[in-house]
Amino acid sequence: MADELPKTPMLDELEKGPWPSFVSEIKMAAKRSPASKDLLGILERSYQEKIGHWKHGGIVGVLGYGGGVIGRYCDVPQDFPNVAHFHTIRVNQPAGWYYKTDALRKICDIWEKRGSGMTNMHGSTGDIILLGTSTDQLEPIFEELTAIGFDLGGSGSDVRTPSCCLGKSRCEWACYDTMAACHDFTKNYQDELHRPAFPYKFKFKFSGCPNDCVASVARADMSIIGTWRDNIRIDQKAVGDYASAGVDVTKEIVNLCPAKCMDWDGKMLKIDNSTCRRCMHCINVMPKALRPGKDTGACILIGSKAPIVEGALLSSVIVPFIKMEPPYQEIRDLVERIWDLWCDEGKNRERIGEFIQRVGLGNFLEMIEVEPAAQMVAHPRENPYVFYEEYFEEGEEEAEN
Amino acid sequence: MADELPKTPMLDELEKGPWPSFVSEIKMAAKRSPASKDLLGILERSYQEKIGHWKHGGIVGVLGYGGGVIGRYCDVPQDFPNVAHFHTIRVNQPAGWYYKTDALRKICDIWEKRGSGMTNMHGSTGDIILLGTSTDQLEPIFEELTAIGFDLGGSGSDVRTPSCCLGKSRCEWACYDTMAACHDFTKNYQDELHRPAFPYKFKFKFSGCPNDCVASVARADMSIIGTWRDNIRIDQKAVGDYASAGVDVTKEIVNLCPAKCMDWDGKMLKIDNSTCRRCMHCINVMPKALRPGKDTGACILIGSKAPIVEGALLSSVIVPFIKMEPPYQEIRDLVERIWDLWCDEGKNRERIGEFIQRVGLGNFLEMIEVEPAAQMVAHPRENPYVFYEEYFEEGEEEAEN
Amino acid sequence: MADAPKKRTTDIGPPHYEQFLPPAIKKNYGQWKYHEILRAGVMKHVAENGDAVYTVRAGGSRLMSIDKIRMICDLADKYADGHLRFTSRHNIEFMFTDEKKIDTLIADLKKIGHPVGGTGPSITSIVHTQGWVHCHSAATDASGIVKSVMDAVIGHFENMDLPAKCRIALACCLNMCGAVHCSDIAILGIHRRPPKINHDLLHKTCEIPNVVSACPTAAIKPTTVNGKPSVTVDEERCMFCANCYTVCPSMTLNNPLNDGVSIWIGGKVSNARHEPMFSKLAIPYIENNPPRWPEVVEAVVNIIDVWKNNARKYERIGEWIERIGWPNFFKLSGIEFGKMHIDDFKHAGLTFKRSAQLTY
Amino acid sequence: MADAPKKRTTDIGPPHYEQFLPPAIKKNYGQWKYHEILRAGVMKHVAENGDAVYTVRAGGSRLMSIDKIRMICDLADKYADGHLRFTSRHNIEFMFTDEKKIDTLIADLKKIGHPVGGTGPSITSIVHTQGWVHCHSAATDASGIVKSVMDAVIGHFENMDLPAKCRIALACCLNMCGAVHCSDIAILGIHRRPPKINHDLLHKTCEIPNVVSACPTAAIKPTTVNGKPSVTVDEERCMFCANCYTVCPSMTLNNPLNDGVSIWIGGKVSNARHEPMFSKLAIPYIENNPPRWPEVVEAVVNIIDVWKNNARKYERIGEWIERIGWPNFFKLSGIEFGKMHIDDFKHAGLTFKRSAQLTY
Ligand code: SRM
Ligand code: SRM
Ligand code: SRM
Ligand code: SRM
Ligand code: SF4
Ligand code: SF4
Ligand code: SF4
Ligand code: SF4
Ligand code: SF4
Ligand code: SF4
Ligand code: SF4
Ligand code: SF4
Repeated sequence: MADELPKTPMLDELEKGPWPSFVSEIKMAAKRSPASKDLLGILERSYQEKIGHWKHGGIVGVLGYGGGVIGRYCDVPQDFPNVAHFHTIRVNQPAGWYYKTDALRKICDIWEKRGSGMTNMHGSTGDIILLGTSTDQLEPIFEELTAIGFDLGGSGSDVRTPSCCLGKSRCEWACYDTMAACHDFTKNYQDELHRPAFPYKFKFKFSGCPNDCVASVARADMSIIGTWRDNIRIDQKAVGDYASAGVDVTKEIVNLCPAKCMDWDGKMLKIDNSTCRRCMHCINVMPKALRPGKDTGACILIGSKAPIVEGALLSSVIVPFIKMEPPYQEIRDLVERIWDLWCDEGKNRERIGEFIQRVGLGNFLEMIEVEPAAQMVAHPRENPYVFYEEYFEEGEEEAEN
Repeated sequence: MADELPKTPMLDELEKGPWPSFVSEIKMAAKRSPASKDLLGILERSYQEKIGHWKHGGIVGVLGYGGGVIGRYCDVPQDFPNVAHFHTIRVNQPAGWYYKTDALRKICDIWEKRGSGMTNMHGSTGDIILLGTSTDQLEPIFEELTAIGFDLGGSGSDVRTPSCCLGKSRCEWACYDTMAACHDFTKNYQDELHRPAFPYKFKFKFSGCPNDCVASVARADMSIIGTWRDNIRIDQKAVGDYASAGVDVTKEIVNLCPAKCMDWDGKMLKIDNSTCRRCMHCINVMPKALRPGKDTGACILIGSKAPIVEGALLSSVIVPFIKMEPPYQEIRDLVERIWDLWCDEGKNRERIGEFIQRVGLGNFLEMIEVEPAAQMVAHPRENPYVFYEEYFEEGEEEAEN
Repeated sequence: MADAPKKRTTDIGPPHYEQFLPPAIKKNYGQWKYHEILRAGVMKHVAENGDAVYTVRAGGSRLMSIDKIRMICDLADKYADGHLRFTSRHNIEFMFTDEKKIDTLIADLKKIGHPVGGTGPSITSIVHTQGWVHCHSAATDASGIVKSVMDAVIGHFENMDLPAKCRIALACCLNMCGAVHCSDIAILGIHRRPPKINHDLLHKTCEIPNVVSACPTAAIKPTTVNGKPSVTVDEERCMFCANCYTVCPSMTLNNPLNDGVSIWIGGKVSNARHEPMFSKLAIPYIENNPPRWPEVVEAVVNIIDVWKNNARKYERIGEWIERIGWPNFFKLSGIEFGKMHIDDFKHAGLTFKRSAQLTY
Repeated sequence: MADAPKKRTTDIGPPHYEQFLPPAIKKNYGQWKYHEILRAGVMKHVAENGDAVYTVRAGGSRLMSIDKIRMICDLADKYADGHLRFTSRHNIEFMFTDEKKIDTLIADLKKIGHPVGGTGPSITSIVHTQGWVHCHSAATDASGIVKSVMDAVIGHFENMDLPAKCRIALACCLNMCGAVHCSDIAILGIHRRPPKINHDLLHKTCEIPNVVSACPTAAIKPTTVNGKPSVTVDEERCMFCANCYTVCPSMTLNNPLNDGVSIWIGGKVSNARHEPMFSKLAIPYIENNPPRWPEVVEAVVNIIDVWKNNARKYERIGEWIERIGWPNFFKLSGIEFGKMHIDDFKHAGLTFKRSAQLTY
């Protein structure tokens, strides 16, 4: 195979220092893979010239699927023929990113044979990313992946691979089973995931509590965040233990509570749960003393995304509270009403968040048959430009629509 | 004169109850004035029919002035001939709304002779409002008003009568002399006040401290609000007196400080003045113990207005701090640069605040030659859509504009 | 306008304020040290040199006859050497140095129907506008509602029994002549039907391009009716702001069957504690019910009661609701939340709840 | 795409997670009671029944060779019965019940170059994107900057010595593949020149209406060049977002002379204390300076130091600056404030300072 590595004086600088070096990784792979060897070379050239050497897109894929492969070609194939093609394969990760080594090793074996040997564990959306192969390898890779129980992820205008925090598997705060839900949704929407038919991409992310350890509020078209409706559980003795151990309950907890709903007199911690915002701070600081309530479930938010085109969005509340029990029928129904509407009325490359910005939240709720709730707004409108839909007709006494 | 008052069964209901009754006021005036008698009648009709009976506008005024009179005609002159004309006259109030009774009585005498005898003390902008007269009375009224030392206010697309809080005349917190500044600006801009030549109205309001007792931040194109740059003056003994007298310094002051910059250990009140926001709260609660600093002046904000057309605006910072000393030359220069720009580039009926929204604050600052300061924004931009104006040209090493 | 004739006096501006200052005010101008509120409507300001000035604040009616002004002048002559002032919220203040005058002045004010109060954590006069008394644009009357509300809440004017100041304002149309958009409680006159267009007159009275550009939602398009240039309004887009009417008399919005008021809450102006805030929609529509608008009065009283009973000291309405959250406000007040509360204008997206910080 | 042949296996989705759970995790699934952080990168989770599981978190390199994955599998086999997981920020976690394995595992990880840390009030791995390694759109490299910054701040990865968590992210262009827009510190690749248009190719490679509508500032207009349909860009309106390039390969933005990075700070995602916030512009432009981008590293280190030295416990960067005010941040950090910091996009007006609450 590739015996001698190219000279990479600039990249070599990035093998120094304590943090794991991606350059060393590519060099390891390059020992075996001509593609990774050329990747080293072309990257060194980018570092010299301060510009990337990858051409724009190109549609490649596996039979019957529309997503899952990102086509990539370099713009200097004469110099780096082994990365003339350098496609990426996205693979659905198991919920929570748990693995047994045998499964991982099987993936490595496929990738040793049919790709560059370079991966991302994982991509930003959450997929296993197999980085760099050529068009002729796609079908064989797909066949071998499915044979070991893995399938492709999304790309293009489809459902993207859902992801979740580790939830109930290891976290005491999980208000619902994020891994179960994530797996269920991923399986249930395989068709929508593999065959792009939407105006644009659609991402689900599942976090077990408002700490939101998968950043769902910032980067999911639907963010499903665990929470509770009843009271925070308090172990007063354990609060006292924290205090004795040096936690300044007033300064570090009471004064930082955004709802200003706590009181600590040195003996008793009181929480006004009617105004508690379920922010998690007090629980985070004293995990042995405080726990979320028992009437748990999730709130659902919709529409976050990166800035392109109309500016970045955070997800906003669409279902203030819902119990999370399989088969999640109520959520599936909601999702399908939303997709139907969006497919009918959404513009090309208009994410659901932008669609709602365009048609208005009030109208959107009407179209998807959801009742408005005060939890859906930070505050009611400030401008007086109200579209009154009810009024009296001459001679009438009752308001009509 | 008008002997018998019209029957006003609905309005009579508004003579009941403890709050001063405007109906009783109109009735008093109606004893002498036919216009006020018809005002009673037409108002009763409005109450019956739930609709006003005034026609839209109509330009009337005094010679050489373009503002100061609001033309008003009723739409049922056949029934109420004495309010066929019912124009309003706006009169510049003295700064701080202080009067001696002889001056007020002289105004009353003019208005007894030449108007309805009804007034607003004062209008929302701050003028003395003389409510209801006919076109032929305008010139005589103007002549008699100027003879006793009063002049008309603004209306239409001009400077409106400036107003101010009572400031140093009675308030210990005034950080500059609001009444002096208000009087100075009113006198200095008489021409702009009386002869509309702007794209739209322009209002000045002067408040002596951040309590903003003339609501300048909400309803002035230029809001001049007193503040200080140095440290809050603390009389520790007086703080202790408040505490002994029952003020819970921690709960009522320290915990409500928006900057979280105070500390009270039961003996000593500490303030981190570098992060204090000069909100006034602590000073408001303990006026004997705390006072604004000594390096006083004002911050200048620009652009507030009511919602029509593009939505309401609050004024925003354009000069973080300035010393307020007559003849306020720096501010005058700034104002004139702003007016020049706005007259050249502003659209019809575009307030200065809307103009800034349209051209962008950064560009506006450039056009009026003011350096950007971090105090002018709540926070830096969140979106990455930056108009980079500097870049390297091929072959260059230095950035150019 | 033609030039003024030479000898007319013009552009003299207002009289200089100094001549109107009470002597003790003039003497201690800029020398004040601190103040105390002795009771509702009565303040004592103390100067560095120890001088004290007492102020008595009486509720103003704003819409005042010259007869009343003269009575007030009589009181000023009797108690304050002929000096008086009006406040930025149209109340009347008398200042003097002799503490003993306070009670008799208050009694004399009562005789002419003017209560004393409005200082500190109380309700002060309602800032308001013209209404059916003078303006063509009014969707409701101003003075009538103000009188009815003040009659109902006068206890909070005469007593400082609230958590904080409560500033009420009324504007009779969306032009909002006043700081209605930044009030603790705002009462706002509203229309609910699109303009009725007088196609025969429009081309004579209005400049069509101005009319078209006046509409915030671009609902107005130029057209020709019966051979005359005019405009059409896309009724689906109209939200009844009446801005077209402001620039064009031939597009009336006033409609006795559908006009009424809306209630907005939680605004403020001062920088104390929380930065200035706009008021937010609480109640989208209440019918005009003259002469005393009982439903409006009841709504305002309810909001004040709920606030008073639940807020902490120094919390203005907007600060209180920001702490407890709007869902709790709607629950506690019994006001129903609906589609109209959800913003749909320019910056609507920023008012959506973009977090999981929720109350139930 | 054509239909898949019948016998191919499709749409099976990912393997079920349950088969991958470590035994102690599976047993106590949903039964966790509390946790403790024993030291940076080492946690103990305790179940209701008293069972304890230890987690060791190693910094991931994300861009990993299969060789490294195999080494890590070896460690998982040795210490954790062949189980491991990756975190939502690409770190690697090993879980087991025997506390004594902790130290040797950490030593073994060090041997293959992976430090342990990233828990609690620390810096954890930088979330990042492809950069020059794989993406056509990149205005900078991703992995090179990330490596250089992590080398400089590794002390804060291996020690929990910060006021709160500090989440750093990097995206190599405005598409922002990651939560860059909500990070404590975001490093963002940017262009500074308008697209270069290949008029010969454009009509073949791009759908002109799509291109026109892709531009956030409406800078693109259809036109004809040399008889071929193409587009023009109004350079005054272009702010270099590259969205046109995303939909049209014939409009390249990449420009070695002018590309570089900007630094954004103060965003967050969790609901703890403060609601989620977007990051805000701190430094508008730093030149690309490979291989180690020293100016970027210095800028990031400076921000962290200033924050560390001035913030209170539990204050993330955005919360700290919100308390002290942005003028103080600029003063303390020595970063210059200028026109580019002032928003001029859709909701710009709401970012102006609309109060007199000021610091100097
Ligand atoms: C591989 C990945 C980055 C990485 O290094 O991890 C990636 C890579 C690309 N993203 Fe992304 N995005 C990736 C996660 C994201 C995320 C994060 C997330 O999903 O949590 C976002 C922000 C959240 C969001 O969806 O808004 C993201 C927002 C974008 C956007 C902007 C979308 C928008 O509506 O604003 C684009 C542009 C587009 O779609 O046209 C984009 C486009 C792209 C393209 C396809 C480039 C393009 O212009 O067509 C990139 C291909 C790079 C390559 O050569 O492989 N990528 N992209 C991530 C997917 C890996 C995975 O499947 O696990
Ligand atoms: C008399 C007064 C109300 C009152 O009862 O006190 C008033 C009355 C009118 N205002 Fe006003 N405005 C009055 C203070 C205000 C204020 C408050 C202020 O100045 O502090 C505002 C809000 C602040 C602002 O300027 O934005 C105000 C915002 C408006 C607007 C909306 C302007 C905007 O840009 O949004 C209009 C509509 C217009 O200008 O076309 C308007 C228009 C009007 C007109 C001229 C009606 C019209 O559509 O042309 C009203 C004449 C009523 C009449 O019959 O006399 N008035 N107007 C106030 C002036 C008295 C005085 O001079 O002291
Ligand atoms: C007389 C007057 C100024 C004038 O030139 O006319 C005035 C006078 C004083 N104000 Fe004011 N304010 C006056 C209108 C205002 C306004 C404007 C308005 O309401 O339209 C505001 C802004 C209101 C808002 O935020 O919406 C205002 C916000 C304040 C505040 C801040 C209160 C807060 O907590 O938000 C203080 C401080 C305090 O009361 O502790 C204050 C304090 C004061 C003090 C104590 C100042 C002093 O040391 O003398 C004066 C007596 C207060 C009192 O009445 O309790 N004044 N004050 C105005 C009386 C109006 C009235 O008749 O009721
Ligand atoms: C393992 C992981 C979830 C996963 O499924 O992979 C995880 C796990 C835990 N998170 Fe997290 N968080 C993880 C990503 C996140 C993210 C997402 C991100 O950074 O992209 C966030 C949102 C960050 C943000 O706000 O920008 C996140 C915000 C939190 C918070 C809130 C912190 C705050 O004060 O804002 C807590 C509470 C705490 O640490 O006190 C928390 C707490 C925890 C706890 C203590 C939960 C528990 O009881 O076990 C876990 C260990 C925390 C630690 O590392 O100190 N986790 N956590 C993720 C580890 C990432 C990593 O490798 O470093
Ligand atoms: S989001 Fe909540 S439940 Fe999920 S891992 Fe983080 S802290 Fe635990
Ligand atoms: S969860 Fe947050 S809002 Fe609720 S009591 Fe705890 S700190 Fe306060
Ligand atoms: S604004 Fe300040 S200085 Fe002016 S009266 Fe009010 S409290 Fe006094
Ligand atoms: S003025 Fe306001 S910000 Fe400053 S110390 Fe007092 S309460 Fe705090
Ligand atoms: S608020 Fe409207 S109706 Fe009332 S006075 Fe002002 S312009 Fe006239
Ligand atoms: S009322 Fe307002 S929204 Fe309706 S047509 Fe007139 S200007 Fe447009
Ligand atoms: S951020 Fe931009 S350059 Fe980087 S991977 Fe995503 S699309 Fe490509
Ligand atoms: S780079 Fe962005 S702003 Fe410039 S032309 Fe392309 S899409 Fe428009």
